[in-house]
Amino acid sequence: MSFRQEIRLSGSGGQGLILVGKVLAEAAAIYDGLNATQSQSYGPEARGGASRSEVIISDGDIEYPKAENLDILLALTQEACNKYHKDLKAGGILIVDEKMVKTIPDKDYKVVQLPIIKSATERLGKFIVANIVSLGIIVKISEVVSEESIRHAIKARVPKGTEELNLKAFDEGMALAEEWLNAHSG
Amino acid sequence: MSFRQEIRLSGSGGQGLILVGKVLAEAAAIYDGLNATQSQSYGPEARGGASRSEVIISDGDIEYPKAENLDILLALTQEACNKYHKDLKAGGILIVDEKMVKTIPDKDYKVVQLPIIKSATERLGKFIVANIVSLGIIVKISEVVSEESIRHAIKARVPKGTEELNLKAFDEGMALAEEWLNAHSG
Amino acid sequence: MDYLQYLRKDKMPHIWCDGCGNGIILKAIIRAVDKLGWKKDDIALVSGIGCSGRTPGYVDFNTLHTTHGRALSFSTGIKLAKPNMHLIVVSGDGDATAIGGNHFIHAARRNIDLNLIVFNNYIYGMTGGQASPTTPTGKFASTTPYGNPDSPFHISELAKAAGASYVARTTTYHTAKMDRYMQQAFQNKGFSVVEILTMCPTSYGRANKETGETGVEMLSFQKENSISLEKAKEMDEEEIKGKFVTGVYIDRDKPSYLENYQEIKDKANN
Amino acid sequence: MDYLQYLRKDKMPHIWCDGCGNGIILKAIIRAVDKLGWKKDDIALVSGIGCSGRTPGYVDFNTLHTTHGRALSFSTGIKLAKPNMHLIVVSGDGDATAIGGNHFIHAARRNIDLNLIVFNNYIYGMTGGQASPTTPTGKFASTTPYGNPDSPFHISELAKAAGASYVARTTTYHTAKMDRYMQQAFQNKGFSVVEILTMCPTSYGRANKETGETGVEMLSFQKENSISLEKAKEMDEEEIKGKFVTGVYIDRDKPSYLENYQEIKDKANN
Amino acid sequence: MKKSFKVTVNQDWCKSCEICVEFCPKDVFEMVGFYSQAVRPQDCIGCRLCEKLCPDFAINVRESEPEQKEVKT
Amino acid sequence: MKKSFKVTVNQDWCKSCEICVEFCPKDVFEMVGFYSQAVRPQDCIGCRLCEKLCPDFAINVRESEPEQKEVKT
Amino acid sequence: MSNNSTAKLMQGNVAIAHGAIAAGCRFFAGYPITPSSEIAEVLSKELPAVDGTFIQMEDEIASIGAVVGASIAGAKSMTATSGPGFSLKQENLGMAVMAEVPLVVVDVQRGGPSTGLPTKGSQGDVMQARWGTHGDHPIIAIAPSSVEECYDMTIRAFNLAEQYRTPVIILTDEIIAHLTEKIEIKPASKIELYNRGKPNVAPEKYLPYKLTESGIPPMANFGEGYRYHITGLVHDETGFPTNDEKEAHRQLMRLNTKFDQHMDSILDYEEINTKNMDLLLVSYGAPARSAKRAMKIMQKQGVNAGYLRLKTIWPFATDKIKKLSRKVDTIIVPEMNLGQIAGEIERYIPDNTEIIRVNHVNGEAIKPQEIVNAMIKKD
Amino acid sequence: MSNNSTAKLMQGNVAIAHGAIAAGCRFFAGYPITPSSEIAEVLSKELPAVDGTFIQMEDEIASIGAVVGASIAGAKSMTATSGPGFSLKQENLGMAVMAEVPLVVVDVQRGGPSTGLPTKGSQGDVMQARWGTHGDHPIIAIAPSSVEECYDMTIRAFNLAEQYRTPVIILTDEIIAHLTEKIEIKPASKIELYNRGKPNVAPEKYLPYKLTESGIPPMANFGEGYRYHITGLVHDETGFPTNDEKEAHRQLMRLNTKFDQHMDSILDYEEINTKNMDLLLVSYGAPARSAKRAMKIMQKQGVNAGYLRLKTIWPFATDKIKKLSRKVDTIIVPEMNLGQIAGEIERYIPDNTEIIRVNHVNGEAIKPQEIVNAMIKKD
Ligand SMILES: Cc1ncc(C[n+]2csc(CCOP(=O)(O)OP(=O)(O)O)c2C)c(N)n1
Ligand SMILES: Cc1ncc(C[n+]2csc(CCOP(=O)(O)OP(=O)(O)O)c2C)c(N)n1
Ligand code: SF4
Ligand code: SF4
Ligand code: SF4
Ligand code: SF4
Ligand code: SF4
Ligand code: SF4
Ligand SMILES: [Mg+2]
Ligand SMILES: [Mg+2]
Repeated sequence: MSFRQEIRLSGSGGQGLILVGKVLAEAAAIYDGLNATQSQSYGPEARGGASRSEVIISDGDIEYPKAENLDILLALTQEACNKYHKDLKAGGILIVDEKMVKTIPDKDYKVVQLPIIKSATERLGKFIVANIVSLGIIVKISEVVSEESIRHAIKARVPKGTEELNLKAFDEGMALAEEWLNAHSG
Repeated sequence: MSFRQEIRLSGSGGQGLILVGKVLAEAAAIYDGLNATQSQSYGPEARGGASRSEVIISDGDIEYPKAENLDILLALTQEACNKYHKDLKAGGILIVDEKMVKTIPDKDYKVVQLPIIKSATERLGKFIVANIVSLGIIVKISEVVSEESIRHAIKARVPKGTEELNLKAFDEGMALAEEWLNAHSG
Repeated sequence: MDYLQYLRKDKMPHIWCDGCGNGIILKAIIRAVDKLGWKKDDIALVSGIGCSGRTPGYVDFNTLHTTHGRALSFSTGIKLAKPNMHLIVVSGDGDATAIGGNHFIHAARRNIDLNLIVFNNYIYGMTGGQASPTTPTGKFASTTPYGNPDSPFHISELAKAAGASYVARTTTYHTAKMDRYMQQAFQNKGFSVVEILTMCPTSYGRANKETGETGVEMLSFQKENSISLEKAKEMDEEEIKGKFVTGVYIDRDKPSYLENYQEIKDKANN
Repeated sequence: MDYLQYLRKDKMPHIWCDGCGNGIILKAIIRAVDKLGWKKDDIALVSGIGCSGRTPGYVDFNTLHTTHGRALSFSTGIKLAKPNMHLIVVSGDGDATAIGGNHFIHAARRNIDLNLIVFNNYIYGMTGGQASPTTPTGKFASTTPYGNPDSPFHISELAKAAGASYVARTTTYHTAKMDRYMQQAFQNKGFSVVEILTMCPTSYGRANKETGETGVEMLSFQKENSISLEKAKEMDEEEIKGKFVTGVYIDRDKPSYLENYQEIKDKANN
Repeated sequence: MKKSFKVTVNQDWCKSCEICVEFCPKDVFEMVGFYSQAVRPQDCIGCRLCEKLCPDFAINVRESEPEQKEVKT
Repeated sequence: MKKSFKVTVNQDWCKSCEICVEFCPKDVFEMVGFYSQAVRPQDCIGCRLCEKLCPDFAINVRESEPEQKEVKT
Repeated sequence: MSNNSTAKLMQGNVAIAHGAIAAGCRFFAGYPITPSSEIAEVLSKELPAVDGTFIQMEDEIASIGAVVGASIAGAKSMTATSGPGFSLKQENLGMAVMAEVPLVVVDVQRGGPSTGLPTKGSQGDVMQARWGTHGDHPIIAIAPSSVEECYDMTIRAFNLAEQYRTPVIILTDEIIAHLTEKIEIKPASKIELYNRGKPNVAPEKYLPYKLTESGIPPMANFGEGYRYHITGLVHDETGFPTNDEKEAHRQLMRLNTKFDQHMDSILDYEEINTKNMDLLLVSYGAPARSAKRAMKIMQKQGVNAGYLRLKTIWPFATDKIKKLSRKVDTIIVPEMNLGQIAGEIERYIPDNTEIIRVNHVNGEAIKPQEIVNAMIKKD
Repeated sequence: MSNNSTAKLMQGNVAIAHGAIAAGCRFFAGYPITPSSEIAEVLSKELPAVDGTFIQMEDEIASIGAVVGASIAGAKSMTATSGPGFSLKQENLGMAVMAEVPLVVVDVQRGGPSTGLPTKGSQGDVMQARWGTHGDHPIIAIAPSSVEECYDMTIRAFNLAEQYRTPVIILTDEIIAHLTEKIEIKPASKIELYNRGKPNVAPEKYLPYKLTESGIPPMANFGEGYRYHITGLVHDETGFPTNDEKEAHRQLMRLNTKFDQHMDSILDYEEINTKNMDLLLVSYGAPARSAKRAMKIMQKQGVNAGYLRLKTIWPFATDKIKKLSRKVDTIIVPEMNLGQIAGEIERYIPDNTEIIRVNHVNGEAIKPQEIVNAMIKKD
């Protein structure tokens, strides 16, 4: 069987996670020549409550487009983390915001705790780019898509005029992840 | 097989033939203890065009409630006569208004031509009672229901206040038929 | 005036009852079309279901007999797909304001370029005389055996409040006014309504003899019980009661839906 | 004022967005109920579908969330079957006047004893911000990317023309008026409409920033751009443009449907 | 010069509603048998009310050639 | 005798819309962290605008026991 | 001449109206449409006389809406219509199914599709009655074949609606609706009436959609002390919407299977000579009368024909069909449609049993002889 | 990194909107409803740019009414909705069927019945698409399983509508509608478009409902010189209503059988490994993706599974099912409903072929493993 990566981006409505999913999928499918699907779950509670966006990336056909066994879970709220961590496979990567997610499930995951929202608000001055910061982290840590592709995809998908800010946010995420990798390597 | 009489009352809308059908059915079913059904065909053209009301009378169950093979056909217009006479069985009775129906199909029917409308308008002063005049004729000639029953049914079914007029019309029909029978007997 | 050139002669005589007012309205429609010189190929005459809905069958235009109450919806599609066609929509009081009430107020709101002629006979003629939203309170119908407990719509006021740019009201008796209003309506850009009080002797007349039983009586009643808007303004409510107030309820300049949508197209192409 | 006794506390906090005006209206409803001393068991609160349609879920009455646009129909049945119940119907601008427009005008025509509160936010909030029949011309919505080509309804004028006996209009900012109108509406026999301009920052505000983007801004805009009917009478059309005219549009004595139908029952029993 | 008119009733289409009989200002029509007939066409003033009011497209009013009368001077 | 009021904000229900902050005539509220708080309750005049305008049922205004002041004669 | 005082001559539609009154119907909301209008007309007269309410609504959607509302408020309620109106009622019919509100909808079938043949008989809405609204759902539909059954089955329809908290459809047709024949009106004392099961717990304990053993939760009426929430959204036992997949599954499965354990009392049919037959006639509504006649003709001709008349159309008499179809190699199904019930039968019969369809869609009644001929042709 | 320029990442609903434009759709009337609204939103932007018209109507009934009208006037037209709106459209959908007006209706299925689960996927309207309107009638319904198919099948839907003078339903579901994936947009030159057959006789000779050999009469557009009459009443060849039983029969039978001789070009399916299989998977729409995965898993496990994906749902692929079902003793049918297509399959398969249903109605997608498990459980 060909390779299949399942990524879930979770948090609360309004955090722009659907966009991140689409950017990831676009990078993989359009620029990296892989296959990718992105889907999300809406709910009557979507406006306030938990929100989730899923990306499947594969070099083969993606028949079932929903995640069954996550390789990567991004959780930007504690609620999301609690709700979804059990879908993460053993050895999977759990990426959380270190402020928002305080209780980390005690399982066989690679846990990446980083100041995502803080970086976005303090270093970049915009809460809303936390999503793209997260994207930088995911890409750096998982290498599911190439850096070049993801930059193309960001430029193609973010609102006109915000490209630079978002690329900066992406770099910020990459840098955070790099630090983390350095600290956890060897 | 038990006895089954099929009677079709035809003419144009507004001649009150549905009422006649119901009176006949009521006489048979309620007062004579037989079974009877009455049905009619409506059409978008009903208001102006041909109208038809059917009565089936039987001493057994009436499964199929539409006429297949008429025993009696009343036709108050030429159009109705042309359209329906072919449903009359060989030897059946065709009752027509002598003014309205000039062309009589040349088949093996017992044809009863009588001045129905003329009697109603001239002798009784009301065009609308031509229907009950016809009823008198049908009852006298066919004897499908008893005279007593039909009088009960008329009283029960015609609009309040018109009972007398209608009973008179019925008598008028009986009388016309009697004459005809006398003329055609022996 | 040669009506026949506009009729499908093989479908005549029509099957409306004797004394029914619908034929009088149809004639007025034909006169207006003739007067304005519209080409038959360019006209779509659309109806819902009801006795009024027999109209399209008799005229030699592009004709469409839709579902009950929906004539304005179908017509909206035709007009938007072929803006150069003239749309005449005929509708009964039930068709236009009972089941079709929503399309009626929305066509008015949009001020879409359709011409609606309402055949208001106060009753559901076709289905055998049930009450309609215009049956006056207390009147009899087959579903109001004790007299109608309901209050009627004032169709023209409703059209005006909903946003129509041209609304006029008259009766089958007032043929000259019918001619004038019909022509004004047809020439108006936007949504035009001509509400016409018509006679249904078969269902309404028979059940409510006091306002006329036959076509003749009902026409006479229209003649005697109509007053103009101008006159009505000088009368108090009590005096107006039971009168049918005729006239032009509104005639205003207002961009039509087609004009507005053209702007959208222009924007989309920049 | 203890709102909590009327709420289903386990359903709170509600999930309307921050800055959404719906909660302000719900509070006013509760105050009116409390003021009039209605018993919770005797109240049915009925909605269609939409953000306004979340209201029934939060209040401890007999509550019914019907299909989109049909709240008035269901309520008509409840009221006729149990005339002693108090019927409060909540409906969005789309629910009440788009898909539900027909029931709206007919409830008004009948003058049936229901109290309709229209949550008018100029948009389809729940489905993500499509235009509604009250979206002003030129404004943006997810289905009017070039600005709305359509003309809006004036809900209160429409209710009046259709026959409602009590119609008033205000905004979420004007809480005192809301209280007064709501109480008058609830006490009126017949069909009562209170149209309230409310804020949908999420869908309408975000797309039309010039009239306020957040709840706060939209409330301020309401405050600054509302004028009373009395004042409006002294102004010309140009001046009124863009203003929201509040006040009691009609308050008339008119037999209600229930009263009329009681007469029918009396006749039927004679 | 008095205009004169030809008033015809198409009896195949006439439904005998009697509207023409009732509303013609010059009393031109009468019911003859079941159908209306223009029995006094010479009285017609060409107002066309009958034509407009006949619901059945059964009446036709046409201007005839004007009568040629000698003008007396 | 000045009336005094107890103004409370239920932070579990507050959605931070800032309506109270903006519209209280006496400027009683301020955003503290994510939520509104009645920071100057002593200024409250009991107009209840905040209570009526808070869309989230998060504000409660109650009259406190009136302050007992000695009347100087 | 004997005048049996309990016998009356009555039209099918009139019998439905009177049957409704006898069943305790006290609310009717409708919109006129041929060939159903007589039902409304009679009830506009009769209901106010029994302190009930008749209201003519603005359309069919509003009519069924009002009926759902009235039933929620405790009144036994009904509406009547024909094809075009039945199509319009589908959305709110689904709402009643989902909210489990008892009510009766009469569909007097006329020729379709669309405006079709408004004054002629048909059975074209049989599958629509089952599948007309969106989403999976159960439904009860019954079909009278005589005027007497119009009366009796209307009473039964109300009983079924109340017993099983469900809309019940009376699928009649123009032929039966406009047929006038003799009917014996049972005295009230002989009519068994059912009323919805009311909660017997304290209001705060009441679960309007409880997963009860019977599958049918008790139903409180509005205004009687049980304040609860009703919605067309998928809801949990409390009636409030849920998005929880397990809860949604539980409730939707209860809803969809709630008739299963009650099949014996819901299903109703007339069976003649099905013990040892060579051929089976299956029919319902007006054509069933012709089928019965055809059976007699066939028997006279030496064909040992059996007869099954479906009085309950939905839920479908699956087991009965399975059993009977194994006895014969031919089933004749006369219907005034293009074989809607024949298609359903097809699902359950063995490969070697053949179905002969006798179908009309042009408004003409099916004659007994046509059915007989269909058999002969096959031979 | 390679950027294939014709590949795009697109959401299913967006693909339907763009597919419509590519198909020549120039009129859309709709009413918003989750999960279909994106289709309207995209078209409100795109249509005026190609001189087309988007209009948001007051409700779903008016929307399909306008679409029928626009098509009659010559514009390729579409509307989109979900369950509740689809129920409301049924009456006018029947009118379009009867009047034989080409148009496309998208039903993005969500959980039902009633308001149901508005944001979750479902296939609960499959039988409704077939039987939702009153009266016997034929219909075409197709179901995409990928975003690319959303695009391609929308083009196909318009083509089928125009070729066969009929409404065509795109039965998609929330899962596919809101799925974003790669799609190859064919260049316009590679897209085959069909337009309705226009009359080639003089206007006075034109018979809009002619009993042609193909079963499909040519259709004149309004305003183009052919003045004719359109009605939802049963009509004769001229389009005018008729009550004549023979004429009515002829026209209704033509209508109901008009697809029969064109089945080969209407039916479309994807078949894998159905030559010599031990077990057959039949599916459509979103679950078909899981079924394909399940097939692969089964094959790995040594089960020789075949796969049939219905791209055309209606008319039903009767012959194909008959043929394939004779090769296997088990058919597994995963559907996001309670077995609507399984019920249809049941009609055509031999007694000894068993159907295993894998059903969800709670909005949850069907997982490939569930399908595999269903097989295992059976064993
Ligand atoms: C959906 C639907 N509901 C009901 C009907 C039955 N119906 C046909 S016409 C009509 C009313 C006719 O009244 P109106 O519109 O006033 O027209 P009139 O016959 O009086 O001219 C009704 C209720 C129908 N054809 N379709
Ligand atoms: C028959 C039907 N059509 C469409 C919808 C989708 N829908 C739900 S709410 C809504 C409109 C909401 O707008 P509005 O009534 O103004 O309420 P708001 O959300 O703004 O309070 C629509 C179109 C539906 N649920 N049912
Ligand atoms: S029933 Fe009434 S409206 Fe219909 S044709 Fe007869 S008179 Fe005219
Ligand atoms: S979308 Fe708009 S109307 Fe709906 S809850 Fe949010 S703010 Fe309120
Ligand atoms: S035109 Fe005038 S005067 Fe002449 S016949 Fe007609 S109504 Fe009478
Ligand atoms: S008005 Fe016309 S239909 Fe009536 S009587 Fe005169 S000619 Fe005949
Ligand atoms: S009651 Fe009035 S003064 Fe007091 S806090 Fe509220 S708004 Fe401010
Ligand atoms: S108004 Fe209410 S919800 Fe808004 S900030 Fe103040 S307390 Fe919070
Ligand atoms: Mg009418
Ligand atoms: Mg709104």
